[in-house]
Amino acid sequence: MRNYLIRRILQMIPLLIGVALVTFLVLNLVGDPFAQYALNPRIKPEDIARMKHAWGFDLPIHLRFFKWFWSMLTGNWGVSIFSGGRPVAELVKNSLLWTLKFTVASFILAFIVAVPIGIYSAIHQYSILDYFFTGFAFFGMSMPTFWFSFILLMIFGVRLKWLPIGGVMTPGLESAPFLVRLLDQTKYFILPVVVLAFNTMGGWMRYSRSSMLEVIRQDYVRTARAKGLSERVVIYKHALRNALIPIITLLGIAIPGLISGAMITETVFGIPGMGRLTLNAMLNNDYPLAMVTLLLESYLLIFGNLFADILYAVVDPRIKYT
Amino acid sequence: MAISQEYESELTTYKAETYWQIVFKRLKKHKLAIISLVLLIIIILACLIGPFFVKYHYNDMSNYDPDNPFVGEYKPPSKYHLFGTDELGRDTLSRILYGGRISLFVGFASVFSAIIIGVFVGAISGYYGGILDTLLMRFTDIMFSIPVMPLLVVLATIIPGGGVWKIILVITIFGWMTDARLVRGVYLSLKEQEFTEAARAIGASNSRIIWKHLLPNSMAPIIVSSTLGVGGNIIYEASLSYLGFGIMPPTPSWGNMLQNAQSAMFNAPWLIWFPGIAIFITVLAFNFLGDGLRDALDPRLKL
Amino acid sequence: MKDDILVQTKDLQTFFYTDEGVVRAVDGVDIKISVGETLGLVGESGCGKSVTSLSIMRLIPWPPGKIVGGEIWFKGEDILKKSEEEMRRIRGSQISMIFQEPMTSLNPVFTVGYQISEAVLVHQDVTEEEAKKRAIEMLDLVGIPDPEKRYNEYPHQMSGGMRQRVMIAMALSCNPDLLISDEATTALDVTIQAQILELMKDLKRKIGMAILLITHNLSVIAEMADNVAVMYSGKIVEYSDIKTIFKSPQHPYTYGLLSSIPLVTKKRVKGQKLPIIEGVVPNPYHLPTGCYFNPRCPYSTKICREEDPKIEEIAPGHFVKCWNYLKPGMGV
Amino acid sequence: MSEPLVSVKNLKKYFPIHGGVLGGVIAHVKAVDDVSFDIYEGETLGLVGESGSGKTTIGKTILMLYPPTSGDINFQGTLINKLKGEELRRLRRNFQIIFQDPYGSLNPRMPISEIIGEPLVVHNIYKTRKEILDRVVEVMELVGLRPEYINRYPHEFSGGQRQRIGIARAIILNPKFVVCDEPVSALDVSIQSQVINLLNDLQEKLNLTYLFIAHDMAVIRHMSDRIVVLYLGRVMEIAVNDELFDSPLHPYTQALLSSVPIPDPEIKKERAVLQGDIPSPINPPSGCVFHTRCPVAMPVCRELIPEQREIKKDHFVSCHAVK
Repeated sequence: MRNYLIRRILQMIPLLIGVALVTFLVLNLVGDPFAQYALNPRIKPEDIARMKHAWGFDLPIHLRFFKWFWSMLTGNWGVSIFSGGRPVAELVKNSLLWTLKFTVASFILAFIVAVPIGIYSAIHQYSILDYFFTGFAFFGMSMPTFWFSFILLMIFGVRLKWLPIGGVMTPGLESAPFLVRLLDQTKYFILPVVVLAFNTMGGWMRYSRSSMLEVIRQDYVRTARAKGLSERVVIYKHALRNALIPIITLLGIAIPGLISGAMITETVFGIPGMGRLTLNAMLNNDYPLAMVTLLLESYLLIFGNLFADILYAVVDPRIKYT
Repeated sequence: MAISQEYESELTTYKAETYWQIVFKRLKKHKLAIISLVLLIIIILACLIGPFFVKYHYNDMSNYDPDNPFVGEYKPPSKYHLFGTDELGRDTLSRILYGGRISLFVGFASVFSAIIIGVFVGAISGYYGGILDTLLMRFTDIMFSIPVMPLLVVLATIIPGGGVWKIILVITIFGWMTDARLVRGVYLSLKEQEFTEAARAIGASNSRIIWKHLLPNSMAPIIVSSTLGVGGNIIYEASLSYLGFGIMPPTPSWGNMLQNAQSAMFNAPWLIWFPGIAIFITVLAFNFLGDGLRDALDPRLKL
Repeated sequence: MKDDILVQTKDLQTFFYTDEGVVRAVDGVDIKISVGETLGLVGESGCGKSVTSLSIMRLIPWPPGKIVGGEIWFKGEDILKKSEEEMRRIRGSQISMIFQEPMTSLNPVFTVGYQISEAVLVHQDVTEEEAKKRAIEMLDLVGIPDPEKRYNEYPHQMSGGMRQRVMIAMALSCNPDLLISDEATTALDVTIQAQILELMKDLKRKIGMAILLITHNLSVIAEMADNVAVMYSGKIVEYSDIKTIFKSPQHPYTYGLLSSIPLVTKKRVKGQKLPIIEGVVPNPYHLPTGCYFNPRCPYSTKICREEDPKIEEIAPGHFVKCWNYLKPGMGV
Repeated sequence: MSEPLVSVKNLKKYFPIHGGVLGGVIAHVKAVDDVSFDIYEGETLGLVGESGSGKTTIGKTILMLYPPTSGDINFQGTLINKLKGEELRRLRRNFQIIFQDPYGSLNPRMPISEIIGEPLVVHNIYKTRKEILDRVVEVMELVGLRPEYINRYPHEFSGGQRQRIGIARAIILNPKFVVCDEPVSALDVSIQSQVINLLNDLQEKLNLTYLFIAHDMAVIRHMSDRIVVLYLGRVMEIAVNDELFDSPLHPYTQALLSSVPIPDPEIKKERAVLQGDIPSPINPPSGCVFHTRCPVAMPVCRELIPEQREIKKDHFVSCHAVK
C-alpha cells in the first residue's frame, strides 16, 4: 500500500510537468501575445516591456518555460491587465471558490442520486423502473448542458419566476446574517447545480448499473447464496462491497466532465467561476491569465484522480499488499 | 480418418451465421437501438435532401410584409414558417436542416479523424510496448489531464479561422486519446491470446499481425466508441458555438443557432426549442444506438 | 435400506430458456443418495451434471434457467415445495456445495476467516466469538497451517489449493448431511488434487456426510465413489455401483468412455490407437431423434434412431438406458 | 540414437516483474531455469509438470516465441536463439506449434481457409489462390475436417474440430518439429482420444518429431518415447517411457505418479501425498527447488543445486539422494 502510494505520487510528477509544458506551448507557440497588447491604446509600451520581462519573453523558449513554471509553482502569478491590473492570484481565488462550491454540490447530488439508482437498476434488471431509469440516464447524457439550462430558466425563471435567472446573490445582501445569505445562495445555486448534476448523472447510473451487474454474475456471489445467506445479505453485503470498488473510480472519471460542464453552466447562469474566467481571458487574449487557469484546472483534475486512486487502494484489499 | 462420413453431417453442422449476421440479430432485439438507427437515417437524409425542398434559403431574410403578420423577424411557427423565424427573419426550419448538415458533418468527420490517429497510436503502443508505449501513453495521459472544454476554447481561439474544418481539427486534437487508450487496451489483451502467438509462430511479420490479425478483432469497441463519439462531438460543437468559439455565422449549425437564443428566451422560445430538440434527438439516437451496439458486439458472448 | 435415503430426485427437469431456444439441460433425472454415500455423477461438459447439483441447491439462476418438473426429496420432504426462506436454512447447513474455480469462488473483499464464520453465524445460534472459534477450528481441520493467522488473510493471499481447503472448511462448518462437490479438484494440480481428495476422504470418515461428487474425471470417481451415475445430454444413461460400472459397463457410452481414456498404468505400444467414441456431443439446440447417443453409437439400430429408450434395471441396482444392452454382438 | 534434431542447452527464461516505488523490475519469475535436453528425429519427447513448472514456457521459448534469457537452442545445427528478424521468420516453417486453447488460438475474424492457409501466404509457398486452397483442402482431409467447411469461421466448430484446425495450420508447411502444448487438456474426455490418435497418425505419416507438453501423466505415458519431468522450471528427471513409469528415481516423480488417480475401483492404493503447496517461481527455494516438499530431503538439498546425472543409460536424475 505504501509503495503503491509513493509510486502513484511519483508518477504524477512527469504528468504535472507535462501538462504545464503543453499548456505553455499551446498558448505560446502560436505567436506573441504582446503583439495584440501593443494594438491596445490602453496599455502603455513600458507596461508591455515590463510584462515581457516578467514573463521571460526576452528569454529563449525553454528557459522561458522554466521561468514561467517556477513562477507558477511559487505562486507568483502576476497581474491581469484586462481586469484592471488585479493580481491573477486574487482573480483565481475568487473564481475557484465559486466553481468549487457549485461543482462539489452538484457532484454530491449526482453521486447520491445516480449510484443508488444504478444499483437498483442492476438488481431489478429489466423491471419497469429499470427501463425508466435507463431512459432517464440517456436523457441526461444526451442533453446539451446549455440547452437544458435554457429550458429550466424558461420554466422556473421566466414563466414561474420561482428562481433567479442568473448571478450568484441578490445585491444588497452582502452583510445580511449568515442564514439569510445561505438561503439566498441556495436559491441561486439550485438551477446550475441541478443542470450540472443532471449532465453527469446519466453516465454514473449506467456505470454503477453495469458494475453491479458484473459483480452479480461472479462465482463468489453464488458461493454466498450456497452458504444460505439471505438475498439481502448476498446483494447488499457481498455484491455491493465489490461493486462499489470500481464505482470509486467514478470520482476521478467525473472531474473532467464536471470542469467542462462547469464552464458552460457558469456562462449560462453568470457565475463568476473558473470557466468564465478562462473564457473571458481567451476572449480578451489575456494569455497569461488563461495559462494560469488552464493549468489550475488541469491540476485540479490530476489531484482529483490521485484522490480517487488512493481511495480505491483503501477499499480494495487486493492492492494493499502489492 | 476419425469421423465416419455417415454420421458427420449430424454431428457438426451448426448454423453457419457470419459474425455480422449474429451481431445484427442481437441488435434487432434492442428495440430502442433499431428505432434510433431508423431515426438517424431519417435525420441524415432530411439534412442531406431536405434543404432542396424547403421554400426558403437558410440565409433568406424575409422582408416585412404589412399584409402578412407571419412573415418577418421573431415570428412564431405558422404555416409560412413551420418552425418560425429568427431575429433576422430567417426560416428556422431551413436553418435547422442546413445546420444539421454542418453539425452531423462535424460529428462524423471529427470522429473519423480521431479514430485514424487513435488507432494508429493505440496499435503501435499496445503491440510494441516498451519505451514507445511509455512515451505515447504518458503523452496521452497529459492530454487527458487538460479539461476538454477549456482546452477546446483555447484551441478554438488560437487556431485562426472560423470554419467547419477548424472545428473538426480542434475536436480531433483532443478526441483521439480515448480511441488510443481503447485500442491499446484491446491490443494488449489480444497480444496475449494464442492466435497472435500462432501468427508469430507461422512467421507472420509484425505489421501483418497488427493490421490483419489484431485490427479486425478490435473493431467492436471502436465501432461502439465512434457511435457514441459522434453524438458527443455534436454536443461539443454546439457548446463551442454557444460560447462563441464554434462555427461562425452566417453558416448555420445547431450550436450557433442557439447562440443568440438566450436573449430570445422571453419573446421567441421556439428559437430555443427547435435547434435544441434537433441536437437532443440526434445525440439521444446515437447514444441508444451505441448502447445497443455495445450489447450486440459484447465480446463476452462467445463466438 | 429405504429409510437411509437422504436425497432423491424424481424425474427432475431443469430447462434453460434462451434466445436460440430451450435447452433441456436436465431432462428426467432420477438419482438417490443414501446417508453417508458418495455418489459420483460423471459426464462431459454440457451433459447437465452441474445443473443437476444446482437444482438440488435450488440455485438455478432465473432467467434463463428454471426447474420445470419433478421432485427433489431431501430427508423425506420435497424441497421444491419449500419456501425460499426454508430453502435458505438448508443451504450451507444441511446441503453444502464447493465449486470448480477456487480462484473466483471466494469473495475478494472479505477475509477467509470472516467468510467461514459468516456461514456459521447464519445457521447456528452462536456469538461472533464462537463463530470465529469454529472457523479457526475448521481451518485447522482442513489442514491449513497456522489457522489463527490465516483467519485474517484475504483470498488473494492464498494459493488455489489453500482456497479450495477454505471452501471445504466453509462448506463443512455446519456439519452438512450432504456435500456437493462440483468439479472441485479439476482446476488443481495433480499433487494438490491428491491432497484435496485425501482430505475429503478423511473428513468423510470423521463427519460421515454423504457426497455428490461431480466430475468428468473417471479416475477421481473410481477412487472416491460408492455408486456412479453417467450422464449424457441431460439424461442418466447408466447407474450402478462403482465396481459394476468399471468392470462391466452396459451402456455403449460408458464403455466407450472407459476404454478411450489413456491409462497411466498401461505400457506404451508405439503406434497403438486408442479406441474412440466418434463424433461430438450433440448440440443442445438440435438434439438427434431417438436415443441422443445414437449418432455416435457403434451399435445403433433402427429403433435407436426412432425412439428414446427408457432407463431399465437390468440387474439389481444396475440401471441402463439403452435398447441394445447385453445384446449379442454388442461386444461390450 | 543419432544426432539430436533439437538440442536445448542451459535454457533460462526469466520474466521480469515490475513494481516497487519506481515501477522498475523488482523480481523475476524464473519460469525456466537452466534446462537442458535433446530431442531426436522422429521421437516424441514428453514434457510433464504441474503449474509453474515452466513446461509451456519451454515449448514457446524453443520456438523463439519468447526470447530466451540465456542458453542455446540448436535446431539442426543452427543456433536459432542467435537469429534475428527475417532469418528467423524464414526458418519458422520448419518448426510449428499446436496450442492448448482451441478457442483462443484461432483468429475469430478469419475463415478457416485463411487460418490454415496463412503459413503458405506468409512464406510465399504457393503463388495462386487456387494452389493455396487446394493445399488447404488436402490438409483438412488429412486432419479429418470436411473440405466443405473451408469458408466457415471458427465459431461454427466444436472444440475438437477447432483443435484439428490448429493442427492443420501447424502441419501445412510440412515442418519437421512440432511443439504440442497441452493439445488435449481443454477437450472433453471423448474428444481427447480422437485428437491423440490424430496426432499419432500424423506423426507416422509425416515423420514428425514432437515435443509433447502435458500435465496428465496418463496422456504423457500414451504419447511419449522419452519423458522430461519438470518442477519449478527445472528438470527433475529424464528417462525412457517405461523406465520412468516402472522405476522412477526422483522423489518428485515418485510422488507425482503416486498422486495420479487410477480409473479402477479395485485398486485401493496407498499414496504418498506430497505435503504443502508448489512454491512460487518468483522466489523458488534455494538448492534443490523440491526440498521444501521432499520426503527424503537432506541438509545438502537446501544448499546445493543438484546436478543432472546419468544414473543409468539414458536415465538422468537431478537429486542428491539418488545414488
